[in-house]
Formats: sequence, C-alpha cells, structure tokens
Amino acid sequence: MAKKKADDVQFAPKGVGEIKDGAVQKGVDLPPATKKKHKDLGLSADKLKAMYEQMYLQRRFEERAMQQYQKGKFGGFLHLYIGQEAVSTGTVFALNDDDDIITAYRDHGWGLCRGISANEGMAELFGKATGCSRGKGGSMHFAKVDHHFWGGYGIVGGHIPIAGGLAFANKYNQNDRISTCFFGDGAVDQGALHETMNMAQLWKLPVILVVENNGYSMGTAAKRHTVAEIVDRAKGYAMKSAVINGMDVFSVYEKMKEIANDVRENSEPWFVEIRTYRYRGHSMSDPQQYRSKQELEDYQKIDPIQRLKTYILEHKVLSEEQIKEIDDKVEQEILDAVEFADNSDFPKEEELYEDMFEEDNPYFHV
Amino acid sequence: MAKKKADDVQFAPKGVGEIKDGAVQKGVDLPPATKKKHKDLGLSADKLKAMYEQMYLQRRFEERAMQQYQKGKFGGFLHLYIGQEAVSTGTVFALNDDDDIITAYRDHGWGLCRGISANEGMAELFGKATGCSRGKGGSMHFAKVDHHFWGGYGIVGGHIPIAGGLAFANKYNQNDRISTCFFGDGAVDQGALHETMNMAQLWKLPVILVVENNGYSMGTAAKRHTVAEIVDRAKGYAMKSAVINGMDVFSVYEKMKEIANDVRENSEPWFVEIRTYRYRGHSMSDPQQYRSKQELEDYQKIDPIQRLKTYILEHKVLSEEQIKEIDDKVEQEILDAVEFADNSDFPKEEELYEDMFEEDNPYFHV
Amino acid sequence: MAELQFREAIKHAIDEEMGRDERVFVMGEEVAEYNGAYKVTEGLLDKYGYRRVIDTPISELGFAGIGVGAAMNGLRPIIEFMTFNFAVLATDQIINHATKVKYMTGGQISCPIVFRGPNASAGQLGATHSVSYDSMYAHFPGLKVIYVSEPDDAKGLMKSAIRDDNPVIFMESEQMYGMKGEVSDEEDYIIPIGKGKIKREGDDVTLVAHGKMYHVAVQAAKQLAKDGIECEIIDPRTVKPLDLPLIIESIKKTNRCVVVDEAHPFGGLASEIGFLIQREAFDYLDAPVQRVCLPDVNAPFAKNLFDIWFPSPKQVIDAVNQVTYRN
Amino acid sequence: MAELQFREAIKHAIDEEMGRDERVFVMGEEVAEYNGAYKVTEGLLDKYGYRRVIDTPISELGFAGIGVGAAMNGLRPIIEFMTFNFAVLATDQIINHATKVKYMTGGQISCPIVFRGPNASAGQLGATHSVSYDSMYAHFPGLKVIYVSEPDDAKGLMKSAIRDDNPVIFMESEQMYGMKGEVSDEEDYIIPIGKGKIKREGDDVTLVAHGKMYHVAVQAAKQLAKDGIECEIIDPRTVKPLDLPLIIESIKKTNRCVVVDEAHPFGGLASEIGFLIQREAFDYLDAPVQRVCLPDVNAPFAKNLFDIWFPSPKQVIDAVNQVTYRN
Ligand SMILES: Cc1ncc(C[n+]2csc(CCOP(=O)(O)OP(=O)(O)O)c2C)c(N)n1
Ligand SMILES: Cc1ncc(C[n+]2csc(CCOP(=O)(O)OP(=O)(O)O)c2C)c(N)n1
Ligand SMILES: [Mg+2]
Ligand SMILES: [Mg+2]
Repeated sequence: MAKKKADDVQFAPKGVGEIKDGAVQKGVDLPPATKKKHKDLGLSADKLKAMYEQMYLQRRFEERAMQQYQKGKFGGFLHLYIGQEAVSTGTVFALNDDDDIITAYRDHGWGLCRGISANEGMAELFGKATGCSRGKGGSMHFAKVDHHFWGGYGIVGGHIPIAGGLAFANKYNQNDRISTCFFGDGAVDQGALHETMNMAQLWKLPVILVVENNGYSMGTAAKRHTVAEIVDRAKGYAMKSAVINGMDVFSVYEKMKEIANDVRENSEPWFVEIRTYRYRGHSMSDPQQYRSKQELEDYQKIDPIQRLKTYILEHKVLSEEQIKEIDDKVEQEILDAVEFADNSDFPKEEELYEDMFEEDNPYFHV
Repeated sequence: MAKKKADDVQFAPKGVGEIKDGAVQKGVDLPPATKKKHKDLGLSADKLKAMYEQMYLQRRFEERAMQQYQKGKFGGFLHLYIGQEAVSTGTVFALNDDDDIITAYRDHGWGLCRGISANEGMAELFGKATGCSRGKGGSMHFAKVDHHFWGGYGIVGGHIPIAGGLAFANKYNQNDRISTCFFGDGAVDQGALHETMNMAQLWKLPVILVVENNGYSMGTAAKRHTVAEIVDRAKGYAMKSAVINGMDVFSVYEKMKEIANDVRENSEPWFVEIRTYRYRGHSMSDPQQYRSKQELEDYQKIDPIQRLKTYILEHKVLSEEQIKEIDDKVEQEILDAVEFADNSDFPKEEELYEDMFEEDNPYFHV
Repeated sequence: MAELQFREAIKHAIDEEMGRDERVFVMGEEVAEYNGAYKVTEGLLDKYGYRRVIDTPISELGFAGIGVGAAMNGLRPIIEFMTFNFAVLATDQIINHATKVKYMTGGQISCPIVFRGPNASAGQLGATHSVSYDSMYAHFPGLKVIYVSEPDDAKGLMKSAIRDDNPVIFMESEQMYGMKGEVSDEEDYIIPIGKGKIKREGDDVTLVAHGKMYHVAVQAAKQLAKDGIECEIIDPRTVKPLDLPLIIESIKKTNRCVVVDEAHPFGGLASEIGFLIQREAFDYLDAPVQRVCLPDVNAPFAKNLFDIWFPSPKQVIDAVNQVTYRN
Repeated sequence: MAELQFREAIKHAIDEEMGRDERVFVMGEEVAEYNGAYKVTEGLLDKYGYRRVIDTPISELGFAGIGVGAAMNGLRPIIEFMTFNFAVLATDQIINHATKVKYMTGGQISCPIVFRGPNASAGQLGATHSVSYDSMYAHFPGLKVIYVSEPDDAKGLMKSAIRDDNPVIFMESEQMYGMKGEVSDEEDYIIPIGKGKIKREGDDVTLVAHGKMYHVAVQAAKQLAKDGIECEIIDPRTVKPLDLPLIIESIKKTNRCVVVDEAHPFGGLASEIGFLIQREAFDYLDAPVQRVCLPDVNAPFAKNLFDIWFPSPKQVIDAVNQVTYRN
C-alpha cells in the first residue's frame, strides 16, 4: 500500500452535512411514498381523522413540552420526536391493539399513540405522581403496559433483545400477538442487534425490528457511523426486509400492515428501515452544527402532518373548519395537560422505595 | 397464524447430526479445493516440506498432549485443533512474518505455526515457567508476541474487537502490516463481531476476520446456532468476502495470500469463512453425541495432512523415506518436548504477583 | 433425606418448578440437546421438549435480554450462563434492564427471572474463567443474589429463586457439581431467600463463608477444633439480602470474626460484612474483623500458583489465630 | 495558578499528552466533529486531525476492544465513554481483556489505555444513567481507578493516567464539568496515582469523600464548623490504589470517620474503607465508621425523589453527630 503521510490517515469519515456537487447531502434518502389512496388502504374517513388528530397531538405535545422545559418546569433529557410522527402513527394504526411496541428514549409520540393521555404524558415529564410512569421514569421512560406499550429505554440498543423476549413469550403462549421494536440508526451499531437478529431468525420469533433512520445518531450522520444501506443488514441473516418512507403516514401504514400480517401468519421476523427525519436537535442542548439549514428545510417542506392535512383537504375528507376544530381541541387538550402536570403532586417520599420489588415489604441493604 | 399446540412450539432447531434422506447432514459443506499445483502457487519444494512438517508437528503435538492430559500431567481445558491444521498452516505461509495473528482458545496449532517451539508449547500446557506464556496462560493462552502471534483467548468473540485494534494501530502507524483474526462458528453469534465488522469497514482497517467454521460450537451444529450462510454476514456491511476449503492447505494458502495482498494494498477488511472440521471433542470431556461417526469418518477420509502427503508423494516432491524422516524428527521433537515440560520447574511463588502491572513494585490491594 | 449430587439437587428444583408452572422455561448454551455443559439440565429436554428447554447461540447479551423480555411478558425464564465469567457480556441486561425496568415504569412491569450458573474459579482455567461475581451483583439495587455451598441449600433456594417475582442471581460451582449431600425430601422443599444458616456451632470465633469457601472454612474449623478452638460457621447462603442479624448474634457470642470470601478483596462480600459488623457490633468486637480472600491478582494457570492463589484452610487458621491473638 | 473549568483541565491534560506523544489518541462517541458530548475534547479534532481524534459508532464493546488491541499493539488510547453507565456494555473488554492480557501471556503484552468519562448521576436522568461504577472496577485486579473532584486533580491525574503503562479508569462528572477551580500552571503538572490529599484539616472527625461527594462533604464540614466540629476531609482521588496510610493517619488523630460515597452501599468504596479502618486502626476508633451513600434503590426521575436519593450534607452531618455521639 502506498504509505500515507501520518496526517492523511483517517478513520471515521468526515462530515457529510454540507453542500457537495451542488446538492444537499441528506442524512437519508427517502424511498418513494405509496400511491394508494386512503380507501385503497382500507382507511375510513374516521380513521383518517383520528390519524391526523394523533399526529397533531404528538407535535403540539412536544412543542409545548419544549416550552415548559425551557421555562425550567422540569429537568433531565428531552428528546423530541418532531418530524417522525408518521412512523408512530402509521404503525399503531396498522397493528392490533394488543401487539407489543417497545422503543428507545425518543418515546413521547409512541406513548401518546398508544393511549398515554396528554395529561399522563406531561405529568411524567414534570416528574409528577400522576405521570404514566408515576414520575419515576421521566421523558425517556414513558410506558403504558396495559396498552402493550412497553416503554422507552435509555440504553441505546438495550431494548432490542427485550423485544425479542416479548416475541418469544408470545410464541411460547401462541397468543397471536406480534412484537415490534423501534430504534434509531445509531442503535444499529450495537452488538445487541446482531445477536437478536440471529436468534429471532433462528427461532422464528414473531417480531418486527424497525430502524427509525432519521439520518443522525446525535451529531453523527448515518453514513459516518454505519456502513452500507442499513436495510441490507437483513441479508446476512436471510431475514425478510423492507425500506419505508417515514415522512408519509400512508406508506408506513400500508407496509407495516402487510408486514404485521406476514409475521402473524408465518411467525418469521422482519427487519425494516423506516427513513425519516428529526427536526429538532438530538436533545435540548444540541447546537446542530452537523447538518445544514437547507437539509432541515427540505424535510420540513415534506412535513408528514402537513402532507396528511393537504391530502385530507384535497380529498375532501374534512373541511378546513373541521381541521381547525381538531387543532383547537388538541391545543386545548395540551394546555390542560400542562396545567394538570403543574398542579399535580410530586410522588410521596416513601415512593422512592416503591416499585423496586414485587413484595410489600422488600429488603433494602443499608 | 394457525395456532400450534403448545408441545409443537419450538425455538432452537433440532439436531442435524443424523442421516437424513440417506445422506449424512454435514456440519459444513466444503467448497471445492483449488486445482493449482504447488508451483502454480509459487510454493517451492522446500516450502512444501516445511508445510508438511508443520502440519504434522501440530497433529502429533496435540496427540501427545492428549496423552499427557489423560495421564494427569496437567489440568484445565484442552481444546484440540486436530483436523484443522491446514487453516493455520496455509495462513501462516501466506502471510508476512510480521502480520498479526490472533485467535481463540483452540490455539496450539497457531502457536506452533508462529514459532512457539514444541518445548515451549508443551511446557505451557504443563503450567511450567519455561512455557511460552510462562505457565500463566495454559492451553487457552499460547502467545508469542515477538512473532506477532498475539495469543489465544478464552472469551468467545472477545478477541475480535482486539484484532480490529491491532489493525487500527497498524493503519495509524502506516507500517504495512495487516492483522488477521481467527474465531469459531460459535463466535459468529457474538455482538462483538457485528460491532467490529461495522467499524472495520467504516474505518477501512487492514484486518481479515476469519471464521474457522468447523461445523460445531461445542455440541451445537452450526445450523442450530446461526442462520443463513456465515460468509453472507459480510453482505450487510458491503464487505469483501470469501469461502475457503479448509481441509486443503493449498486452497487456504492461495486464497489467504490473495486476500492479504488486497488488504495490504487497499486497507480494506475482509470477512472470510474457512470451512473445516475438528476430529476430537470440543474439549476433553465431550461425549460427542451430537454428531454421527460417519460424519467424522467422512472428514477423516479427506484429512488435510494425509492429503498433502499424498500430493507430495504423487508429485515426487519427497520420497516415502524423506517423509518418514520428517515424521521421525517431529516425533522425537515432541517426545523431547514432553520430557522438557516434565522436567521444567513450575513458576516461582513470587511469580504469582508478576505480570500484573508494568511497574517493578506494583501495588496490590490487601 | 436423599443423598444427591449438587447438580441433581439443582435439577430436581428446576424440574419440580417446571412441573408446577408452565411459564417456567430454561434457556442457555448447551442446556438442551447436550444436556448441559455440566449436566445440570440433564433430561429436561426429553421431559419438557423444545418449547421449554432451549439451546442458545453464544450470545450472552442477546439471550439474557430475550429472557428479560420474556419475563416482562409473563414468563418465568431460567437463564443459564455457562459460567458467570461469561455473563459479563450480559451485564447491561442484568444491571441496566432487569433491575430497573419495574422502577422506571412506575411499577407497571414485573421481571421474574433467574440467572444461574457456576461462579468463580474451577481449577486451572486461567484468568478469564475464574472470577467471583456475587458481590459485584449485590452492589446493584434490585437483585437478589444467592451463592450456595451444599446440595440441600441448592434445592431449597433454587425453588425459591424460581418462584421469586424479581430478578434473582443464583450461583453454583463447577467444582461442587459432583459433590454429594443429604437433601430434604420434604415435598415442595423451600428455603427462604435471605436466611443464613449456622452450620457449625462454636464459641470462640465466627467464620462467615459461602459457596466453595464454606468447605474451606469447614476444614479450617476441623483443624482448629483439634487445637481447642471452636468455630461457629455461618453460611449466609444468600449474599443479598444478607442475613445480618444471624451474623451479629453470633458475633455477640464469639466477639471475633473471620470472613472467608472467594472474591478479590476490594469491595467484596468480606469487606461488606466486616464493615457491617463494626457498625452493628462495635462494642462486642474483641479484635478487628479479618478477611481471607483471593489476592488482588488474576488467576494463574500453573497449578502451584493457582494453589497459592486460592484461599486455603491454612489462611483461615492464620486469620483465626490473629483474631484470637494466638500468634 | 490559572482558573479553569473542570472540562478544560481535563482537555489541557489530554492536549499536552497528545502533544508530547504521538501514540496518544482519543476515541469515542461524538468526541471529534461534535467536539465532545460534554465538550471535554473541544478543539482537539481541529488541532490533531482525523487520525488522532476519532468518532465512533455506538458500539461500546467494540470500540473499547479496538482500544485494547491498539494499546497492545503500541498505541496509547484514551477511550471516552459518554458515561460509565454505557461502559457496562464494554465490561468484557475492560474486565476480561484489558486487565488480564498481560498476565495470561506471561508478561508479553502491555496495555496502556485510559477509559474515561463521567461517572454516576447527573441530575434527573433516571435509573440507567445514574450509577456510580468506581468501586465495581476497583474490585477487579489490574485496574487503577481514579475519580476526581476538582480541576487541579483532574489535570494532574489525567496526565498520570495517560502516561501510565497499565489500564486506567478515569472518572469525571457531568455535573462538575462546568465547575471552576485553580489549576497549577506548573509545566508538565503531574499528580501521582495513588496519592490522596487532605483538603481540609480538622481534629474532630475524618470525612473521606471523592468525586461529587467531596463537595457534599465540604458543605457539611462548613456547617459543622459553625457548631464547633472541625472535620478533616480526605479526598482519596484515586480509588485504587487507595491511599490508606493517609486515611489511617488521620483516624489516629480524629478517632472517628464518616465515608461519603456516591455508590450504593453494598461493597462500595465506603464499606471497603470502613473495613480497612477497623482492621488497621481498631484501637484508635472511638466509634464505628459510618457511611453516607446512596440508598439501595435505583435513581428516580422525579426531582423531589432524586433529591432525597442523592446523598446530602444533612446526612453527613447526621453521621458526624453519630460518630461524635452528639445525638
Ligand atoms: C449504550 C449507550 N451509548 C450511548 C448513549 C448516549 N446516546 C443517547 S442517544 C444517542 C444517539 C442515538 O441515535 P439514534 O439511535 O440514531 O436515535 P435518535 O436519537 O436519532 O432517535 C447516544 C449516543 C446511550 N444512551 N446508550
Ligand atoms: C463468552 C463465552 N461464552 C461461552 C463460552 C464457553 N465456550 C467455550 S468454547 C464454546 C464453543 C465455541 O465454538 P466455536 O466458536 O465454533 O469454536 P470451536 O470450539 O469450534 O473452535 C463455548 C460455548 C466462552 N468461553 N465464552
Ligand atoms: Mg437517529
Ligand atoms: Mg466451531
């Protein structure tokens, strides 16, 4: 090998968030969206309305949460899902209500979608006893287990084998439920994924492993932390796979429904890459120098909520006023939630020692 | 999904070591061996002789080691490499002497091939101060670092990232060395492999990751612990890859030389599956009920040492007598080694505290 | 009473619990078709089939996590690690997930799971196969940690571990698997987690020892008895919850204590017990608590070095002589 | 003396050592282009380029292992973990490889590597982001473990850590990164590993405290001084080797000790120090050694619970009152 000068040696690739050859180097390239109309997809007008309301709820919930965070109403990390709402919404509408969902710390959208009320969600952010996780978990640990939402998890990749275990139990019990696991492009690089893919395929676990590829792992563009096309990881395990346009809720719905059916029927796992984009920083303290303004704007132009709204109006599923009504309702719901969270009590002191063990009088070492 | 009766639910596949459809279900299928003759491969008669001697040395070393173990001369694990000698030998002859080799606990063959004398090797097994690792490592931890043999490692998969690190340092220093890492089919399932493959490919590390697929991970046939064709794991990382017939030293030599050249030139990693077979149990206490006698016999019929011997005789590289001379020499070398090991001293008591730290008077907590 | 090998005692416990509760299953490397690397799960595949006895790939992190997920979703996994030295790869699932998931979700999730396998050294297996991990796990909130020394304890505590609704670490020993001992044949024999046992009574000094060290302590006590020193031996059996009252009571009688621990010294069970005794029984101590444990050095391969490395009855005797001021 | 932020002190140390020795390089998540998740490595990429400042994927086990291999092969890696809570995934490389490879090969291999990053909690980050791991690592042979409390110590000890020829764990704190303090501007300022420091003199009671707890101890000491109780505060700085002589000397003067430790109680640094004190200074103790540490409970998110969970000056004062029999 022609030896390089020491200074020319390089390991991690250089940033790609710049204009190159005149074009924005996107974190991810979107596959085409589905061409189907809502009726072709079996979505009623009511469903469509519910979808829109849900997506808008997720969006406004987080925008308000951000304000409250900036006001100092709560601490810790706050990872916003804004921009990715089509993924959670399309998926939840595609799955059965008793199918499992488990995700990473960017979990508010998922929680709301699976029945955590704005009140319970906001209260959790505030660390209040009325929160969905009784104030013990905070932003990263929304959960609603009786709705089969197993929660958000803060160790990158840690919940992937757990998803395999949820599916394992479903297969063990032959209960017809399937499990879905959502994680970021950054989590793809964890060994836990590889181990889980192998066992899921070998044991024919009814699980869908889904990468929400939003182009970045914190400040690192996907191309700088992971090689090849993520979806192609499936090839090494002869696993079924798909890439989905995650900026379009119909595309997510269509494909996830198809895949869920296949998993339910054949008890074989899938590996799915849903390409999407996060509009905000990784968390609240992110200066976002790793990407261009233009890239962000390009994605905002194809905003999933705006897209659905346009579709709804164009196809006259709802009128402008009807949309306005939904928006106002959501807005009020969230303002109420902030008030609810604010007025709720913190957990009682003794709750520090609760939820550690199943027993009534557990032992603690002192 | 048509629900199964609980008893029909199955996770890990059932054993495959049986006659099925009239044919033995082999742990691994061998790809065709190279058709090239030694001269086509650039191997001189002397090299061929050295190759044969080396392979025979590995074989007899271990056969004697087994005897000594059974006599109670030493304890611990003893994992024999018998049957796989073409892999180590073909590789070592293909690499430069300063290229790195690191392997798992089935490491005697590798050590002998990289300059550990029979004396040093046998003494290490006996836990004597004259052993290659001064009696500190035993069977699983042969090492000869001044010959760039970094040793055997006992945590399955643990040395894979380390190999990446050896390569990292070589690239950092632009010293034209490449690194090679050998591990079993069982190790393929460790997350460490996945993490290393991604980083090796992303950072263009000069490393060859080689699976010695001998068909079994302890008592588990490869098809029962890992999905798809192992070599295809490379696809997910767009990594260069190859499958090699590991029962034929020429095939290993040819292909590993080619690959080593490519890595040296382009500083890009390879993922290689060398298919081979171990004749003995996983370690000394293995009843081997997971495979058929016939499978074992089929492989013994294509024994790599016998094959090379036949080739040498057929091509009149050496005469029967000359082969006999080599055999006798090796035999004596190993008998001497046993004597040497037997007569060597155990490490001195104070050596318990040596080799923990670099300093002369290290601190130990009491 | 039936005489059983250690491994049989564990197997019987697992077998009984699998018979009682269909949610209980076993998973790990070589547990099924190979019948267990150390034959602890021998025959279970034949009896319970492929659904409930599952061979895993060498993916400690992955299958520990699958166990955690299965436990969360209503099953009761028994996860075998071939040794706890390999479980180091799975610590994220044990420490970051199994012990925290209930708390983080405000109690919504239960995680009844047993992680089991041999702990610590087993002769000349070298540095990576010889470490004792019980005190490491005991350090983290949310785990119950058991490390047993005799077949009877193994049986009764394994049954408790499987029935426990929380994550439990259950540690055994490769070198003890073949050891025989009387095991209660009481139907449904249960030993509660958190209860130690006075296994030898004595007035002169308290020895606290568990796992393989219990047997080292017994040997030392026999020697010392010849010399007129009567040791009280307490086997805590569970490292966490630790049966401190039992230990303290004994100290109040003997006023002296030596803890024999198979771990390295820094922050091991021995130091924890020593700390607790000085805190709880300061005025009763006639001598500082001493510990006999591994040196702060990796396990060597060479037999002679290994024998020095491993705690011996001689070291226990020396420590007893020290706390009784006999030297 | 220059006033530096904690993060700057560490960066200066790294920068100086990278300038001195071309084999030193930095690797970790977001250390390069992002300039460090907590800005500890800010500017290093610009100064040293892509060869020596390397962004990694989220593959803690993998990049820790690449670090180990690079160290074995002649380099001197500094591996940043975004926090030591994530290093749990890399423990196999740290505990089974970095600390054992030299020993197992009979001394043939050296492994000069620094694993660094923030340790323990950083406010309301929940159960998986709040655990203190210094005593866990100190338990295992072959590691030096440093957990510093002030910028000056950080600078001098980081330089020592990088120059050390063995694996070193260097722990910092997210919450202290912005803290300012005087840092020696001595050229090539080195603090030897294994030396603690008396940071406040006093005759009445010895407080041992490191990392964030040092500052909790300082607050308690200030309060207590108003009450006429003078605390001697020892910051061990290095957990291992532990500067026991310094502690014992102080105990011989004060006859009382409270250890303030950010870890959970079982087998933490506090219990180790408590054990050692009773062993080495039994006759000097006027009261049992007490510890103030985290409860045996996971970190809660809710602010009010977190504040109860986290060790407070009040708890230290109570413990001091206890050992001085003032309550
Ligand atoms: C094991 C582990 N390593 C590092 C971190 C710190 N961390 C939190 S999120 C994150 C980036 C993850 O990116 P990605 O998986 O793409 O998810 P996204 O944030 O884009 O949703 C990192 C490095 C962590 N929480 N856990
Ligand atoms: C992390 C870890 N898990 C389990 C083991 C126990 N173990 C040792 S070798 C082995 C089988 C490995 O098989 P393979 O990788 O195919 O190598 P081979 O023995 O065939 O050479 C197992 C399970 C170990 N040493 N390390
Ligand atoms: Mg991402
Ligand atoms: Mg194999």
